[in-house]
Amino acid sequence: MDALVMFLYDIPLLGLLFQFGGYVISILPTTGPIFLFAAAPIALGSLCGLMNERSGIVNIGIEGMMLTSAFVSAYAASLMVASGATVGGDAPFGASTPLIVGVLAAMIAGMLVSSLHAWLTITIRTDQIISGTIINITALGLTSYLNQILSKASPPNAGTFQPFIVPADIVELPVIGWFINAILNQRPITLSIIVLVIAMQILLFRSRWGLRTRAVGEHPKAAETVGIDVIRLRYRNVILGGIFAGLAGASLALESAGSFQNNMTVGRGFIALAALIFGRWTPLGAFGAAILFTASEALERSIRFVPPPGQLGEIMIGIPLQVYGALPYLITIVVLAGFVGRSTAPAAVGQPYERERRH
Amino acid sequence: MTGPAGEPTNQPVPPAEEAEAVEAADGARAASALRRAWALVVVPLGAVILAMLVGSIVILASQVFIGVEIDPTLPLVAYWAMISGGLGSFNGIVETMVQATPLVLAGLAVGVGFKAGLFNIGAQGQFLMGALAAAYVGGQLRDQPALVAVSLAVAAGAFGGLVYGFIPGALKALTGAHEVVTTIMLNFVAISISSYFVSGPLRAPRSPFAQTLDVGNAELIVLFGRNGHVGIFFALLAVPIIWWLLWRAKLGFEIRTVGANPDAARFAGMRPRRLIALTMALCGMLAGLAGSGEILGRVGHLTAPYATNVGFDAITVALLGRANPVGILFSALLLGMMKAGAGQMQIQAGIPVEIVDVIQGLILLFLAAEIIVRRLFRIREARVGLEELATVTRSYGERSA
Amino acid sequence: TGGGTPAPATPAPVTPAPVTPAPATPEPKVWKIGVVTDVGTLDDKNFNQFSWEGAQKGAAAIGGEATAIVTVASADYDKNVQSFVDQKFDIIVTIGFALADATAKAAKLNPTVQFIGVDQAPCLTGAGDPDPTFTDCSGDMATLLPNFQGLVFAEQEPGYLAGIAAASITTKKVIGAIGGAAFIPPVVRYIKGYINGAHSVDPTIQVKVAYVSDDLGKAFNDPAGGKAFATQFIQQNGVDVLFQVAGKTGNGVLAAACDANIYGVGVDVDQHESTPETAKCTVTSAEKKLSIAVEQAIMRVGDGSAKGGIIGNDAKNDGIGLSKYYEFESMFSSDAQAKIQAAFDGFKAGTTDPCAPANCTDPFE
Amino acid sequence: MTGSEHVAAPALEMRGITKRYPGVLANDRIDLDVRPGEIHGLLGENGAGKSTLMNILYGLAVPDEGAVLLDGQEVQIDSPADAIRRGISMVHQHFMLVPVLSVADNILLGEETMANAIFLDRTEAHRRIDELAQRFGFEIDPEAPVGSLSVGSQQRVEILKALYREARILVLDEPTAVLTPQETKEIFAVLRRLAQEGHSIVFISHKLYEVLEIADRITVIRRGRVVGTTTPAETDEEQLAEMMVGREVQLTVDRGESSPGEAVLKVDNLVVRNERGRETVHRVSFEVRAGEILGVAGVAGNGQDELVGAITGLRRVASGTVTLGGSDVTGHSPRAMHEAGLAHVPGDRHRFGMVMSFPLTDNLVLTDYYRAPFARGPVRDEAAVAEAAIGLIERFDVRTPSPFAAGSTLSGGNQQKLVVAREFSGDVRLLVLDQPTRGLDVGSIEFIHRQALAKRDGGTAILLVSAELDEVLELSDRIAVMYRGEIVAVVDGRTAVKEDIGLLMATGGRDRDGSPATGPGPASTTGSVA
Ligand SMILES: Nc1ncnc2c1ncn2[C@@H]1O[C@H](COP(=O)(O)OP(=O)(O)OP(=O)(O)O)[C@@H](O)[C@H]1O
Ligand SMILES: Nc1ncnc2c1ncn2[C@@H]1O[C@H](COP(=O)(O)OP(=O)(O)OP(=O)(O)O)[C@@H](O)[C@H]1O
Ligand SMILES: [Mg+2]
Ligand SMILES: [Mg+2]
Repeated sequence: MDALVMFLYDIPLLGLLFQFGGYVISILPTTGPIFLFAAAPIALGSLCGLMNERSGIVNIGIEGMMLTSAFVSAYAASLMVASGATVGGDAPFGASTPLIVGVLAAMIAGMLVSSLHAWLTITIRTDQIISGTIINITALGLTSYLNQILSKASPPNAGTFQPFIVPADIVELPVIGWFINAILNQRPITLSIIVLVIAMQILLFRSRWGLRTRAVGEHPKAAETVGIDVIRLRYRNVILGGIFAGLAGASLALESAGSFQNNMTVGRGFIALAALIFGRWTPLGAFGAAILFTASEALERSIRFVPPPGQLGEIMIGIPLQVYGALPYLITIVVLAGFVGRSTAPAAVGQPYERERRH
Repeated sequence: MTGPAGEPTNQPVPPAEEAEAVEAADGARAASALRRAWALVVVPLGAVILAMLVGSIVILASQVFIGVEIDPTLPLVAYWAMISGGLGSFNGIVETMVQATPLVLAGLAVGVGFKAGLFNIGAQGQFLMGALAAAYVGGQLRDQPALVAVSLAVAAGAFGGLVYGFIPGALKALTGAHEVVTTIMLNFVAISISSYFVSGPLRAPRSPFAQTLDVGNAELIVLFGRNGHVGIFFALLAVPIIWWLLWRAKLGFEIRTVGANPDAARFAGMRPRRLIALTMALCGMLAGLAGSGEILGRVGHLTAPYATNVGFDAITVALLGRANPVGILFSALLLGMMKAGAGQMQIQAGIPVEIVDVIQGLILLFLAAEIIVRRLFRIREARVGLEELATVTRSYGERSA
Repeated sequence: TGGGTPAPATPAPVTPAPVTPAPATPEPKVWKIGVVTDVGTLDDKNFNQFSWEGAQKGAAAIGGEATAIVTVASADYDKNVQSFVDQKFDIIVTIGFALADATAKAAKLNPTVQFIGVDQAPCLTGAGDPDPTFTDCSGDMATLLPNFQGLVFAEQEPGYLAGIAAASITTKKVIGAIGGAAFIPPVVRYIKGYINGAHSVDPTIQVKVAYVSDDLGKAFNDPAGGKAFATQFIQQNGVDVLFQVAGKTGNGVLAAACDANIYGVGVDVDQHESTPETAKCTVTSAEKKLSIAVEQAIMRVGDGSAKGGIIGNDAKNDGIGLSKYYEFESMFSSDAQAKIQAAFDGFKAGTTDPCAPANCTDPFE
Repeated sequence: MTGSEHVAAPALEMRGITKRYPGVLANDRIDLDVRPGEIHGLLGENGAGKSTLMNILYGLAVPDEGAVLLDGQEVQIDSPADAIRRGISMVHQHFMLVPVLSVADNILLGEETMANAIFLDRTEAHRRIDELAQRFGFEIDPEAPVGSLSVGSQQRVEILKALYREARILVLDEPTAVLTPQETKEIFAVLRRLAQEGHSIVFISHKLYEVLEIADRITVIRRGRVVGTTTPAETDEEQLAEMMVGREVQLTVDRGESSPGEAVLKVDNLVVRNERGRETVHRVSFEVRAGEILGVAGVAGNGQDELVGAITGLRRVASGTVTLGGSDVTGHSPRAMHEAGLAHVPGDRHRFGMVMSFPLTDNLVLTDYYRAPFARGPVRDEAAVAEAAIGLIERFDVRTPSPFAAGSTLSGGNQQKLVVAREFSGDVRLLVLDQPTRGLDVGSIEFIHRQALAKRDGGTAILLVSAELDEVLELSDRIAVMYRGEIVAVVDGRTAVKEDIGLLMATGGRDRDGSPATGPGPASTTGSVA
């Protein structure tokens, strides 16, 4: 066995690939659990983008939506604590009242910001990219502004959700134990992403809502002529999409720190957009892309923490760390450019839909 | 030869303008130019006013949040401090111009893109690459004669931006990859690139922190006031040059045609793909110039985390200026004033500096929802927006170019 | 320049600088104190915040008001300092090494204004100008810029103490430290001191070190990212004590430590108190008393005793220290506690060098 | 024909419908009634207002005045959903299909078969579609993505979509425009059967003979007004044409004698592919001589667009050669073609012909902006542009308040005149006219036709591509018939018989079992005038 491995590793060039494969497998158990945690806000952001773009609305404002939700969730939770609600407790996931209120508030905030996007793009028919830009700029400014003002009063911290603890005998299972642990040893919003992605995938391709949404995103006029209310469907999808952005924000604020920091999304909303494109506008694809992006980050760290041995190690350490940091963005460009399979947006994305209405 | 003169079709309802139709061509041209200019200015102006109003509501409301007693004059104090900080003294005015300089150039980088039907969200990255190239060349030539050092460093900055703008342009031209997404991604990549070079190969020897070598003689000389560096004139010059390019030069005609109707451009024998790549390169060059101006005129070196928001402010500037070079100049001055006065505002009113971003976002919001502005100010002027934006978004969902 | 042990206090400045008004003024003077932050926010649980708190306390102590300008762009340092000068402020506090040159320039141009630079030890030429090439650092700040107090901190000292603490409670003999970004000198000093401290207890202890990112947002402002980073760090390196030097990203690091049931060591302030959500695994914190240092510098201006030059904050003036252990007290054996005390006393006496064997300044060697 | 002549309350009645668009009165107090079981033909020129009227019925447009009555009851139809609920279905003039969705999904969209409240029942959907297709004798794969189907099959999907909804009132807006005669026959059979089952059908077409064949009654609209309603028994093509156009139709125009010179354009074995990579022009060869008009007749979608694109440089040539004035210009850019003496009036003037937001001046130099006198070096000469533009506007009688007005302010006819003015001016060796009079009124058509003939007489070679057979017959010296990407015949324009050409267009000169038809002229690919 070892001889075989050695043989494979020594093949010129191809051997490097085997070494790389071996390295990846060797680090999986230790890096696996963070994939999902780090990917969840991104994948949730992608689902928000999906709800928009599948129904024909460009959304580059995911970042701003997430940021607003993160702020609102932290602030709402903090208000609850200040008004005397109990923190901690024995509820599953440590879900105290403030935390639950925080999540709900984040979802509402996400929907509110999305409503603005919907109104601007659907009713006002303003340029959809500009609408997203407005949301990003205003969200960053407003949350930072308010955070600055509110932090003067040192608002109390609501704490964070707690992870689900996988029973030790399951974690100890050979081969799959780590995998089960990687998936299940998570906080509630992170855990929910698995359910949400699968549900969205099925709904998009198997349900009436999904069929209609796809039709509206590809050819709204055709949808209108078979009696589908394009405007209403777009409104509904864009606003509901805000829920996902809200969850993403809540995950950032209430699953890691329990508080808000200015610009705490640090570009995750854009990575979410990238994942959506990379995943070809499907929930599973976007989720996979989010995992891939976080995996590439994890790989970068891994190379620093436990460099691979031998020739591969020399090469990988030789590569500037910044290359790994830039990888998700580069991959997205490559995919979008069609160098490795093309990814095209729903046909009607970006075009405002106009219909005559009785006044 | 019988024309269709006597053949009314579909009994056209005579439009009101038809009555005053036949005027001398020149007169009509002048009048319509004036009307167009007014139509161009009135909505942005209204949007700025509304944004300031809503901004003051935000300031007032935030007092409620923290439970201090409400001071209704606070917004006035804040705005007054901001305006007097930016315009109230000679030094303030110079600072406004210094702040406006990169905004003009980067605003043009976004605005020229709009004219070609391209949404250049990548001015930020192009700015950084320009800054990096200028810092590198400036640092290398720090002991050369000033003229040589400055011109080469500026050229390097322009070139750095140009290359970085060309990449998404060429990608769009060759593969149809939409520039909105690629430039967003490239902005992040630019952070990695500059951080790699500044903390690695280009790090100044003996420097305790990650920064490049000081640019020495490549520094832009200060012509007036405390810091009125010569870069201000680059920006001021760029405005008429770009205006001339867009409205008087063949290339500008081609750029505008591609922006307004890429198919017609192809029909007319232009080469849309080449023009797209070229325009993005030009945009990148302008943003790169902005970056070199900041490094050579203000900072003297590039630091590893280089905090700036120029690329995103540029979007506001370009939209507020309606992609018109003159409009961009004035929008940049407005934003420059807000930035120059922001310090004063923080000192005198204690308002967090982020209110500037809030106002910026609100300006864009009211520009986008101009219907609100029209209703409130009772403006009836026809929509004079950025038609080319239609090309931008249309292409988002289109199969490749 | 940027670090090491501070220069010993030099004698009184020669330059006659009628800096502070005569104490005989009948009306109590209301001091105007301006604070220019580094890029970031006022509540960054880091430099900006603690310096700002110190400025406020100092203002209260000498009868004045403190006002802050938050810097948003790297090109704006000069402008923001100048804003306070223009507004005729008496004392201007600038925060962060990146503002050193801007502050030095302003101090030279405005000899009647008092400047306090946090974490600043500018490289001055003989003429008193900052040398951007770091070649001629011959200028003596104390004489050239008597109105400029450069506050520097011996982060390596609390780092060293934290290292001893960590080494005393590790069972695996593998401990870790996570810094925000490798190019921020104070961060590096903390960590180098930590390594040296740990090795002073047991040279065989492995100290794993990693820096989060080159992107400042991710390095110091991203708790979720910090948590992911630290989780993996803990998993792959098998550390059982983890020292965070990464601002708010570091709060995520502590959260990861708590989740992984290992011990965390806080930074800058007593994090057991300041971030209660991770108190349950924060055994102690490496403190540098930024707030007090700034407050004292302002008070020196207030009572007219301020002298220019670099003012070190270290064990000698109790400018650094290790926080209380709270419920973890029992984990630290009396032997361990004695070692920590001995190191502290060694710093005071100049017999213990926190910068040996690992050099404190450059993370890139 | 089949109509049932019993007198019943009209299934559909539209009363005094008026609809204004900016500058156009699209419908002017239109009355229309359709009886149960009736096929009602709706005739009118382009832009007469037929689609507008039907869009109002279907809830896609809102009338300014007037009422819609179903079975004598006044109803308000606000949206297509309303219309569908009331039993109205419509096959639109332009495909309303989602290309990436399957046939089944397209047909069921809006009326989905559900397994439960949320999920679709695909098996049931297939069953129903198969059943429906069988009932009407259509062959269709429910799983195929619609985008991969031929135009004819797509039209069948459209019709199935309408049939699936079991509407009482079925509107078909030019359903036959893209169909072959065989396909048309199939659909006519379906329509007759539906009528017999009691459905009311509104059938829109430009093609007089089709309407005469299928309709029970015929209503003619002209410029937004009803000219009259008649029955096939009472009328004939001539009379209908006169009603449509508003004056006696001149079937022959004095086109004068042509004196063809040497060949200017030679196309040899040209192969072109469409956007999806399908070969839509197969080894086509022909030539156009100086001073002659070669008309290309054919049902839309038989490769004409690709042919024109390849000749004008807008499309890539897969193989074969294009020779202009003796030199090989295969694959040359539009600019190179233009410089070699080609002018082109494009079929889609909004897409290619002009830039709507630009002033007329710029639009008038769109293809010549780059050279003297409109530019010197890299600089444009605005004065020269304005001067030339003002001259052209006058010469071609483009109606505009100012030469600096935006192109979008012109009416359709004037927009086309602007394009014509630009392309007809200057020294043109080869003029490609693609649907030059689509959507224009009679006056404009006449003007453009005269200009084209004048150009021909000046020695220009003209390639005329038009879906209007009458136009081709009226102008061409020779007529090439295009069918499924091939030129199946070239005949003399003066002696050509309309019916024969129509048959060639429909069948390619082969009858159904593929044997050569006894059409006029040999089906050679390099024909010359007999
Ligand atoms: N949405 C619209 N906005 C403005 N004008 C319109 C609109 N729709 C139609 N028109 C105008 O109304 C008139 C009638 O158009 P309509 O489409 O009803 O004609 P049609 O008889 O169906 O012609 P065709 O045979 O070409 O289909 C035309 O002048 C057209 O330009
Ligand atoms: N689909 C449309 N959308 C918007 N405006 C339209 C549309 N169709 C026509 N118009 C406008 O309506 C006006 C009249 O158009 P139309 O083409 O019906 O003119 P017309 O009187 O028929 O002239 P012509 O004989 O030259 O075609 C023009 O100003 C035109 O811009
Ligand atoms: Mg029609
Ligand atoms: Mg017309």
